[in-house]
Amino acid sequence: MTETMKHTLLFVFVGVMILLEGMTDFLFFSGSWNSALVILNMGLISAIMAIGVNIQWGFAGLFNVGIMGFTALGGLAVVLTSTPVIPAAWSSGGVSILIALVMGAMTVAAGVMITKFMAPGKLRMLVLAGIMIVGFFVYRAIFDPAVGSVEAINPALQGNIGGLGLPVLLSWPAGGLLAAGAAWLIGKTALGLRSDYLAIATLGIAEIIIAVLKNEDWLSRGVKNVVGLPRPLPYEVDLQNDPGFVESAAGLGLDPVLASTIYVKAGYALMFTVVLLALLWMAQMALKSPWGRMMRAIRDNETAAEAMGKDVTRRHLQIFVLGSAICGIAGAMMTTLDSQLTPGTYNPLRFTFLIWVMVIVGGSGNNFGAVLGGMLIWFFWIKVEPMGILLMEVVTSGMAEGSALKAHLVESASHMRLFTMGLILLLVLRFSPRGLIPEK
Amino acid sequence: MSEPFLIGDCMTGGYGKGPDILHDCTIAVNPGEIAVIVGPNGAGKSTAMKAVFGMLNVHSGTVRLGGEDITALSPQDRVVKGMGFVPQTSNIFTSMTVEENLEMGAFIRTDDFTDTMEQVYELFPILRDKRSQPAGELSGGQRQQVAVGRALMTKPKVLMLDEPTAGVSPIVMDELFDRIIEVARTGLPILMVEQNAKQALEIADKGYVLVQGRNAYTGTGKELLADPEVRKSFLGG
Amino acid sequence: GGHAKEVKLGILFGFTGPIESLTPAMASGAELAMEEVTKSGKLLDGATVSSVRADNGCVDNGLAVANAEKIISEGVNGIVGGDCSGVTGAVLQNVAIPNGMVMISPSASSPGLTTMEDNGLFFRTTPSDARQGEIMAEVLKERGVSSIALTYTNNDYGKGLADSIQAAFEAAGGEVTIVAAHEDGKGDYSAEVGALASAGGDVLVVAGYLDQGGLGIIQGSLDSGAFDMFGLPDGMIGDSLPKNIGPDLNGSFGQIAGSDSEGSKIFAEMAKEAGFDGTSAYAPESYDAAALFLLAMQAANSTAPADYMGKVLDIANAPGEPINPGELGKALEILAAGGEIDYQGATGVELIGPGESAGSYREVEVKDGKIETVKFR
Amino acid sequence: MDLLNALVALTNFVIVPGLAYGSQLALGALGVTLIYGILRFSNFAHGDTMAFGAMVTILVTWAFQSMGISFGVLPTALLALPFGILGTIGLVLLTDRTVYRFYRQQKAKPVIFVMVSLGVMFMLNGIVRFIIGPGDQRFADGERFIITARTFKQMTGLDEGLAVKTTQGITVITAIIVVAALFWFLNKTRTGKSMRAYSDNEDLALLSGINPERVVMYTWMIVAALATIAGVLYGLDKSFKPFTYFQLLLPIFASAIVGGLGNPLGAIAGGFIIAFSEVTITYAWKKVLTYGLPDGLSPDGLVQLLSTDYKFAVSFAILIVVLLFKPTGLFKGKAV
Amino acid sequence: MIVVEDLHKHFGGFHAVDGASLEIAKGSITGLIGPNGAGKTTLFNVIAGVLPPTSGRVTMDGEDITGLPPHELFHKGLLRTFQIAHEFSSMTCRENLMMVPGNQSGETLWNTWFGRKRIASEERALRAKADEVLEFLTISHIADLKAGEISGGQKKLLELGRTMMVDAKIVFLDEVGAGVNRTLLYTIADAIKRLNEERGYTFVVIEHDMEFIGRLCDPVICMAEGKKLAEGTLDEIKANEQVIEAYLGTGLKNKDKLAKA
Ligand SMILES: Nc1ncnc2c1ncn2[C@@H]1O[C@H](COP(=O)(O)OP(=O)(O)OP(=O)(O)O)[C@@H](O)[C@H]1O
Ligand SMILES: Nc1ncnc2c1ncn2[C@@H]1O[C@H](COP(=O)(O)OP(=O)(O)OP(=O)(O)O)[C@@H](O)[C@H]1O
Ligand SMILES: CC(C)C[C@H](N)C(=O)O
Ligand SMILES: [Mg+2]
Ligand SMILES: [Mg+2]
Repeated sequence: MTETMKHTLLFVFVGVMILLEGMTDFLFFSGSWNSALVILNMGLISAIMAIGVNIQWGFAGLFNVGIMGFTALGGLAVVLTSTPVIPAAWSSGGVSILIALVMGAMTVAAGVMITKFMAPGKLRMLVLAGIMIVGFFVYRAIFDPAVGSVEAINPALQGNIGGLGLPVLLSWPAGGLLAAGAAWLIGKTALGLRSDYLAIATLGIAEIIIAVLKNEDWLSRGVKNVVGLPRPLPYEVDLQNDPGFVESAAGLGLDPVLASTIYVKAGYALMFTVVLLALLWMAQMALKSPWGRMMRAIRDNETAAEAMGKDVTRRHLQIFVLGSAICGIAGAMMTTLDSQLTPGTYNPLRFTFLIWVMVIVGGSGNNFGAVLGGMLIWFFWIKVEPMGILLMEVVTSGMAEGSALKAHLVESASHMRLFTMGLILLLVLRFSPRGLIPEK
Repeated sequence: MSEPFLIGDCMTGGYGKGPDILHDCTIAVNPGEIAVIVGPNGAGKSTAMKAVFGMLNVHSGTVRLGGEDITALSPQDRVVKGMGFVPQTSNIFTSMTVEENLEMGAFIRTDDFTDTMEQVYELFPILRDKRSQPAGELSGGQRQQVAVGRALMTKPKVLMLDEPTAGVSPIVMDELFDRIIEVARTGLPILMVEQNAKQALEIADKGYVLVQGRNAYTGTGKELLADPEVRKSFLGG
Repeated sequence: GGHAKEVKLGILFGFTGPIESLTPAMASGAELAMEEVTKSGKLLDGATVSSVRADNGCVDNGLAVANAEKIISEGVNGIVGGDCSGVTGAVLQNVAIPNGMVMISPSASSPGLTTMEDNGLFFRTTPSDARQGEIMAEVLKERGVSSIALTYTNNDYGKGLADSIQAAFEAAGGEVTIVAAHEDGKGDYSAEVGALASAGGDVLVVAGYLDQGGLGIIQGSLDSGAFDMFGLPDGMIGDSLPKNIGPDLNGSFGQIAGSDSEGSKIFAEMAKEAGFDGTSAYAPESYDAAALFLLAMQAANSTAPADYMGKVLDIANAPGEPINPGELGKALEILAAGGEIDYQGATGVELIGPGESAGSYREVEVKDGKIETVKFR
Repeated sequence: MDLLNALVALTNFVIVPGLAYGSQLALGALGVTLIYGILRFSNFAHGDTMAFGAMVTILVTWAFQSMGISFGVLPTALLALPFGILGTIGLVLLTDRTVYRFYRQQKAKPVIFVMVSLGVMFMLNGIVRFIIGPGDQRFADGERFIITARTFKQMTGLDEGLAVKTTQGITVITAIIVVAALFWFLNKTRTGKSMRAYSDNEDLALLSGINPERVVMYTWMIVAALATIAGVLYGLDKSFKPFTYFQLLLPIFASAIVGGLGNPLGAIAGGFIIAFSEVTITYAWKKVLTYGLPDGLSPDGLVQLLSTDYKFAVSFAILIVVLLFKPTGLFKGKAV
Repeated sequence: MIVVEDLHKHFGGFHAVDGASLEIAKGSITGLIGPNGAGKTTLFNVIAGVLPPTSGRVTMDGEDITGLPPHELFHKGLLRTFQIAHEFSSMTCRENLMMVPGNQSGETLWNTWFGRKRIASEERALRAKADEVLEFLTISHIADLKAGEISGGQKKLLELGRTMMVDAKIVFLDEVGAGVNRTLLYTIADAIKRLNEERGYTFVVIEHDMEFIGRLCDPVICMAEGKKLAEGTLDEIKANEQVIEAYLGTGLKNKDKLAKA
């Protein structure tokens, strides 16, 4: 069997799994097309995130463990672009908040300038400290009351500065831009770090981003969450009330509820696929070009690449920004799919490490591997619970009814989810330690 | 002819699943002898050394030490059997101090090794100055000295050196060769790969020329030096 | 119409994740009601009720939505859940509403859910935290507390609750010295305790979870002598708290949803018999959530969500025969006969306008290592 | 007097908890750093290994308690600790045999090891919850306090109390002993040196006659012991709950990194830096200042640099700042 | 062309380069010799921007290049090889060479998507060039092997090959000879000479092989303890007492013991 054949078969396998999910309720499958589409949709988003990570790690060897942060920023972008404008928020304090933020940024910039241009010494320390302290208090003096008044506006539902009221699809590129901007800032400061040091720094930055999202209520309501975000597709309920739709559904022999839910999900699937294919094509072209070669050289040996005239710092920054932007886009897509932003749900295990698992299992350095890993691991992530339960049923089938052990085993079945996930991960890595579709 | 002390006999093998690098390659050394392997880059000299040391799969041929077949032993067991090896690259513990590097050389020894260490320091005085500096901060030539010193610390029964003089200044190279002669004359067989081939063959009792994993020429050092073909193709004229 | 012989209720809780220690008892509570109904054999001509458990990770929207889809595809007739407000909102919007599925949550208490557009599909057996804040302030004032330090678990529940407590208490003339968030499941709460202690106050109000950060904060405060009196909202009420903390907790007080019904005691008994802890947080609410489903189905004589969703408020509220836990069989009979019931259940259920619990509370105090009800509000 | 009060308040709420928490983090970070230094990967299963060790210890403690065995004023768990360590050693050696060894032979890249350790983490996660359940377990017994706040106040007549828990005392003392022992072992013993040599250059260690499998085995054994000790001390001081042990992984890694990966000294320093930065940055200085300053000057506000919301953000920010100036941590760690 | 003025590089308290001043004439092939640890590599590293100097100044054609990053120096025509080979191990030998030339249009992301024609033709040229270099170094047969899997000497050759991919002004060679077969090394020497004569490259060569130095270099600079010890033709240097004592030595002492064999 040729390599290509094998790899195609792997994709076919994932496809078949998802189809089976829709078709049959044999074993751990649910036999629901809705369920299959839900898995597919998140799988597509995961695949996009995996491409983002793969670009950073597989192409350039950047160990970014801050994916969660960029995903969350993508989510924030959805709120900021697509929720309705709240004029009251802007008139009461929104403008002051902006001014305060600009002030803050200027203080920091001034600090950087001073460290750059003043000779080191006591005087510099004094001036620096002076600017920082004054800046901090001025900032707080403008910021705090403004935030107070914004947060006071209808706190149960709003209490934030609101959005721009733009079409929600625009928030996807916006998410990319927001993430890219953050990545640029982070990259400027932290990209000097190597391997696991960069990892923990990005992990920390991601935690900081989440902390800001959780605690700055004026921005996106903090932990109070933003629900009911607009979406690019019609609401199922509206479809169900649309006689035209009901009729055409009936024409296909579908009941309106099923037809509407599938219609919407399939719509998302289509959009996500388009984004995924576009990004995949772009990543693939880049990888196979001299650009990709340069990146691999940088990954292999930075010192030598630098000596061969490649601006390693700039390239690192470029790829960090790109990869993060892709994660931002995926984050915006995910929030759009959920129609809500809930900062409390961002945890590193799910939003960072799982993505890493996808990339490594798929085969780092290979875009198709990343996509495959994304789809496959997501499928398992969802499906390991029924698998765990199945496993428990098999294990306990021989035991006496009502035995304490059996009860305990069945009770613990849901904890078997992580166990099963670990098992699958270890098995895959055992049989293809370089990933399912390894780098060539 | 009696069995040599250490012999890699008709070895054929390569790295992992890759193609064979060595083809029926034989190298051997006797007590008190210096055997030198020369040959073009990529000929398989280092590979042959590693094969003798058990660091790669030889799927035909044997390695015998003092008449005993050691083909199946792991490298660390061969160390215990008295073999010492200085590889061509990454041959020092960069994060450990010079002195600790030497100590690690004596890892399998249970006796007092301060004398040996003293000897090494005499041989390479610069190491004494740098004894408590991490070896990774040394210059290229200094590292090479640490590496050889480390192998000497083992008090091996046979010493294998892969290009010990690469990057070493002439004065140190001379001293190194002097020392190698001395050591060899104590009865310790020495097997080395050298690109400073002329100097090396001058002190060699036996020389091998490897080309593409095969023995191309074998003879005494003098013979090889005298062979115009060998001189032209491998020794730089 | 064509009665299914089997009624399926989904239980969508965070069996893994930050509240994984609460959910087993909650699920057992819900299943207790199902079992009771099945045993009675009176639901829709002897239908059996089975539960379909699914995990939502408490904080994992993706998983929650996928699993909700899954259980719907397995043909559940209603979903008990979710538990945490975040995932509950996600599932409601993305799965329940599109599929026209009814959800009754036992524990999602965020005020935000009150106003969510739900097409009448969402109910909860726990009151919104907006109400609880007022009660807490009342309790504090009545006990002569003039200043409090306030800490909350950093999620929509904790934040919403803390906001409402602070607003109500300050409105009543009290002083809130500090409002500090804490994250659940973290390793160490010394920083929070230090800050709270420094701010001072007569009482430390802990709007958290009793086996999460809340416990850690109380333990830390007691150990370091920072506070010796605590105000405990619903998330902190449960037997495991005094058990874990010991006698030092005596005298602390708080409130939890529930009315002057004997329901809770009955439920606790029933739970004990069934082998789980009925006083565990939200276990009674879970029982009620499941019961409401089944009773509403009976009243509508249908298991289709569209049919029975309108009945939930009817059976939960007066007029009608009050129904306690253990009396589901009786209730089903009454309904079958066309009668009216006023389901009380384990928590004195009373649903108001948007389909959430009206919010009667019982004030409790820890006495001799036991949580005792002092008064109802 | 007031100054004394200020000092006591600070000690009680910052220094004592900081020391105890710092020791716990340091012990955890030591394990992480050893694995990183010698086996060259970031072991994400470490938190769950700690949980496993603590769990075994708890089970043995319960057995002891039911047999009526106790350790006087000290917690029985200390008696059970050796059993916990043995159990954990068994576990890690088993995982090494069945899982990690394969990748070592393949000479897999560190990131593969990291992913594999994630897999192990997931599985341990399941196993621990399966055996002991996801809930809180308390197993501390014996005398709870060395001194309570109340006794302290009575003894000294100060307004402020100072409480020191037995577990805090034990934690700090054990940490000191363990760390000293570890240093002696690594720097002075033959095995210790061979471990460092292996960590530096695997192939060359081979050429020095060091048996790599042995080194790996010793490493795992030491790590298992460290993990169990850290896990038990932590569980004694706070409480045992599988989920928290996973959460603990983050600050532990932060500690190991801030100190410099692979460097035991760094791990210890890192543990205390992270612990104290968490506790001090968000500390409200109001109380201390009120005592310390003359009456008229006592502050109205809380005098808090940052609210506790940003506790983690702050410790990470400190971490990042440290790394910006010292890119491989305070003590020059490794980078693979 | 290159002027180094009073350059210092300290590692902690250790002065690896300790006030070195030297000039490298345009169009010359300058040999740089000196005992191990004399600071030759460190000097290279400082000139090539890998290490920041503690103090001192480096100018190239009158322009101050002190502390410029290596990639900028590359574009100014300053190339170097590494004493310890720095190959791109997961790339093939050919790719190792093809990546070298700067300003490839395919290194711009935009072009990888929308300028693929141009890239393709550039690539063809690069490939031809790389093959030519490999041919020259007698290692055509390893063109498609991963650079991580070639012999130590081959890595050294590859290292040299990279500098041949572009038109450099000045090339610093750090012991290209160590580990390279002598016959080949002298061929390389001829090539260096040719590059020097035909294309006007300036070379600075660190080497411990006097024969190689002799064939190639004029002048020769000898460093010791971080400073310039002597400068002149190789014969002058060879006659210098200090150099002999510190560096060259007086040959084998144990020659007599060889008689036995
Ligand atoms: N990073 C470092 N830290 C401390 N000392 C260093 C460092 N790098 C080099 N040195 C010291 O600087 C001195 C000069 O080293 P350098 O590599 O320049 O020598 P060299 O002249 O190139 O020698 P060789 O001919 O052996 O390559 C050596 O003594 C070495 O120990
Ligand atoms: N790790 C490896 N994996 C696969 N192939 C290798 C590896 N190392 C070397 N080779 C191949 O084996 C052949 C012989 O290499 P070896 O290192 O033995 O050469 P050598 O004679 O020592 O050359 P040199 O004088 O350049 O050191 C080379 O062609 C090389 O491509
Ligand atoms: C189960 C509870 C802990 C849930 C909590 N009341 C919330 O709304 O998130
Ligand atoms: Mg070699
Ligand atoms: Mg050098």
